[in-house]
Amino acid sequence: MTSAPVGLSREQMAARAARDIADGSYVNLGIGMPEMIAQFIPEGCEVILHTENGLLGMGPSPDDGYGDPELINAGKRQVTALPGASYFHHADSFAMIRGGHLNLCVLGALEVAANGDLANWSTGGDSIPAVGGAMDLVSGVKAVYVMTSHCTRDGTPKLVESCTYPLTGVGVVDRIYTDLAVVDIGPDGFEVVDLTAGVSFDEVAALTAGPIRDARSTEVER
Amino acid sequence: MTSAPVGLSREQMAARAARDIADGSYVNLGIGMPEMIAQFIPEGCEVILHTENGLLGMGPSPDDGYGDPELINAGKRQVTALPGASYFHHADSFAMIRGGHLNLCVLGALEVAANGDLANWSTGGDSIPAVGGAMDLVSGVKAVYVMTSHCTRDGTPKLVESCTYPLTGVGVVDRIYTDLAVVDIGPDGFEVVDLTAGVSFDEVAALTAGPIRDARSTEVER
Amino acid sequence: MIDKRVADPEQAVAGVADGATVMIGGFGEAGSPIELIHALIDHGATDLTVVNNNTGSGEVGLAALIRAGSVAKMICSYPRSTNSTVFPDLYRSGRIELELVPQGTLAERIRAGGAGIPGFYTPTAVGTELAEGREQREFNGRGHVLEHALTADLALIKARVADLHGNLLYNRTARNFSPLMAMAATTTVVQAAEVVSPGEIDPEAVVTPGIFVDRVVHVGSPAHESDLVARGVTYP
Amino acid sequence: MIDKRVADPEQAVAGVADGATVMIGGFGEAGSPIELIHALIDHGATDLTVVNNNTGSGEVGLAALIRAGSVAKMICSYPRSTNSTVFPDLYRSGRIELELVPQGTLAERIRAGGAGIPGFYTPTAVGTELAEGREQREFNGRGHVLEHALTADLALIKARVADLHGNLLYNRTARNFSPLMAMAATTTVVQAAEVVSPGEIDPEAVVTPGIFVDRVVHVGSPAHESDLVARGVTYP
Repeated sequence: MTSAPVGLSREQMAARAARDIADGSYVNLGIGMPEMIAQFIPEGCEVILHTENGLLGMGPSPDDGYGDPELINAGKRQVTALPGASYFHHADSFAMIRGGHLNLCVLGALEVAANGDLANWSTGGDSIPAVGGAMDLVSGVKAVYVMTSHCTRDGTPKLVESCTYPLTGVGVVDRIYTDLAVVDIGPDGFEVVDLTAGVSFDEVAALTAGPIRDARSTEVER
Repeated sequence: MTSAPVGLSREQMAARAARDIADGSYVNLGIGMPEMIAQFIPEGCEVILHTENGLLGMGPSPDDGYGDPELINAGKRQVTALPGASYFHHADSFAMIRGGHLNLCVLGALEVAANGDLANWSTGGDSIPAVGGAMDLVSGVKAVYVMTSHCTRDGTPKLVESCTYPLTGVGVVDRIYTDLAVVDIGPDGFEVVDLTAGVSFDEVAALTAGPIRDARSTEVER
Repeated sequence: MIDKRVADPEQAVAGVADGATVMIGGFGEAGSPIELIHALIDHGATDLTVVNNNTGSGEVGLAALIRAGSVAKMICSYPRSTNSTVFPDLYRSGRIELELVPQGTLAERIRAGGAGIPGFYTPTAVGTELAEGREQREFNGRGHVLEHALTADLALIKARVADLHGNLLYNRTARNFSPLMAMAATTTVVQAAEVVSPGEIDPEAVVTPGIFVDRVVHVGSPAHESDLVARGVTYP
Repeated sequence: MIDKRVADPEQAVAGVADGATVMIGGFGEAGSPIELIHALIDHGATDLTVVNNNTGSGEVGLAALIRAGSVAKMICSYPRSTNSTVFPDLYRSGRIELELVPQGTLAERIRAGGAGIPGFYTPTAVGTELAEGREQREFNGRGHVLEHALTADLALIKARVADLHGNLLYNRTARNFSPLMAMAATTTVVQAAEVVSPGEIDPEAVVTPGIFVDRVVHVGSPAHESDLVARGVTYP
């Protein structure tokens, strides 16, 4: 086995994903790595962040000493509210999600299958099952992006033929941002639409456990 | 046919019904005669009026020149809002109704059947059908009272064996206030629980077209 | 910078197609977006399905839209009002269709449409002719009717205050169906008496979050339907 | 005069029976009515079914209620948190039941309970193990799960401001499930940091109308769960 190619850092992945978010979008960023995208929204692009616990217009963490333990995000971290923000209850918040009003959500993943199935809520086995809003998000939001390392720490591919972990949603993923590539879900499986500098398609394909093709030529120039 | 007994005026009927409304009740009063009940709530009894177009804490008509054409009741008449009022949208308003949060509604009637069926929204035939919130109210509010003349203008009973007009709800009416009597719906039909002064049970029974019994002796003294 | 303003009511209703479903806020005249409705008449779209609690009064606003022949079908709870002759005349002569829905069911169907709930069960109307032939089911020993969500291509909404993000405040009982319709339409258009910058509306008090709003047009002194009717105004 | 105040948290939770279903507002610590929960522990009711998004943290508030052995079953979306060991320990040893519900479905089921809607269809969870064995149905060519309303005997809610009628304002994201739970419970009990006279809350800004509230207790300086946990406090 050859050594794994050197991919993007978490920050670089977040910055790469941030580049693709359209100005004026309403976006929900999952707990953990996806949250970092907020720091990399380009100048001149205004994105309104939704947190499912009842806030549109979420801003960054408060300065030390200025937080309110009752102004938090879905990860229960203290945040702020930007001008133009609104608070609402959970039924309204999930009406936004389920009703298709959010343009985009970005979530983490345990596995993504070649047909867009996502597993990200349960490793099965003995862990306490906890689903939160993940199933609502993937079934309701217009575009579902995943941000994840291409492989687990031990080198096992996370882009797979079909998921082995319990599903969060069936055929829901539109695009995956990994440290190695940007991968769309196409009719025939994974489609690489962008590669990290210094990484080849063949290297990505070798670390992907499902049907994958190079779709870079069909991508519109940026 | 003997001459009809002399019954209560509309104002007297409203005052009679008002006597039975418990302090602190949340009440919806139907368009027309039931609305008049608001004027007769006894001193020391505080009743919070709901209007299904989105207001709790409805007050009386505004003084001339102080009305707002966007502060109206379900009958589209200008009203006021009392201290402690709240505005809400139609889904929340009918959640109050359907969810059983209102203690009482008082509605008009074309006919009430001995089993509590109510007909009050359509005379059938050529008229433009219009139902408004009547079916929601009778299916959701905890207690449904009817306020109506005992007979139509031509002397036809409105308390009947079974309704001939299209139904608003099945078995929904709890009590009827007429110009002649207060009539509950019991397991075996109409039960007279109070009579207008000078009116006899037999007179009421003669003007009622369904099973009726005198239940005054079983009523708790006031 | 997010700025959902458009220049005038004409631009606010641009793009509506023949055959569209249009939700129009208001209960009677409270919350009726008359200037937007008049712009829709001028636009000329036909064969519309219109959702509103009523059918308008006089010959302005919703009644004028119906009189103009733009409306193939009304979905409403109470198509009769004082000073309302336009709809009754067309209905009696079979030139307009009516879907009569109990008011609370209408509100809930619109909310469901906005919330991604395709169907729900309600006890309202069970045993009446409005439930005849409808799918029914018992819950807790009581009959319920299956009701389906309502969605629309366009919603026309009247607000008291909007900010540039589309966050809305309403005026008293003018709120009624509007927050629900804003959720249920593909394109939600708002006429607001006052338009302010983001941050000027208390985030705790926002009634309709801007995510549900696509276009905002400033109509500083909106007409009141009852005034127009009293003055005998007809539109156009 | 309508005045829904009671003297203290003990009176606020009086009357709750063993085996009751109790909805408790809050998402994590935001909106958690700690003083009411502690009063419920003191009350001693057992065999409770508790509805909350989470299962508490440390050994105060909801976690303390669970640790006290009062809770037979949790209905929630996310029974794991930082500093949460009480529920996991009981769950692993089979001494507490868990009904896991997707967060949006949980919210909608509570709203449905309050709105008199016994069942509704949602696309959430279709194709996952949380939908296994559940009744499903297609709408618009897409699968949906039938979900049932949730109601409760008691709701414990934390508000920023209440008036004597029970009209409520919340604090930022402390709102979360509370307005829904207030609708869905037979008896809704509110602890409010500030209690004012009717008319002092703008009727346009009321979040929970007083009709949904039964008892109000003034808790002027409510504890924050994270503070208590950081200080190692346990209750009782």
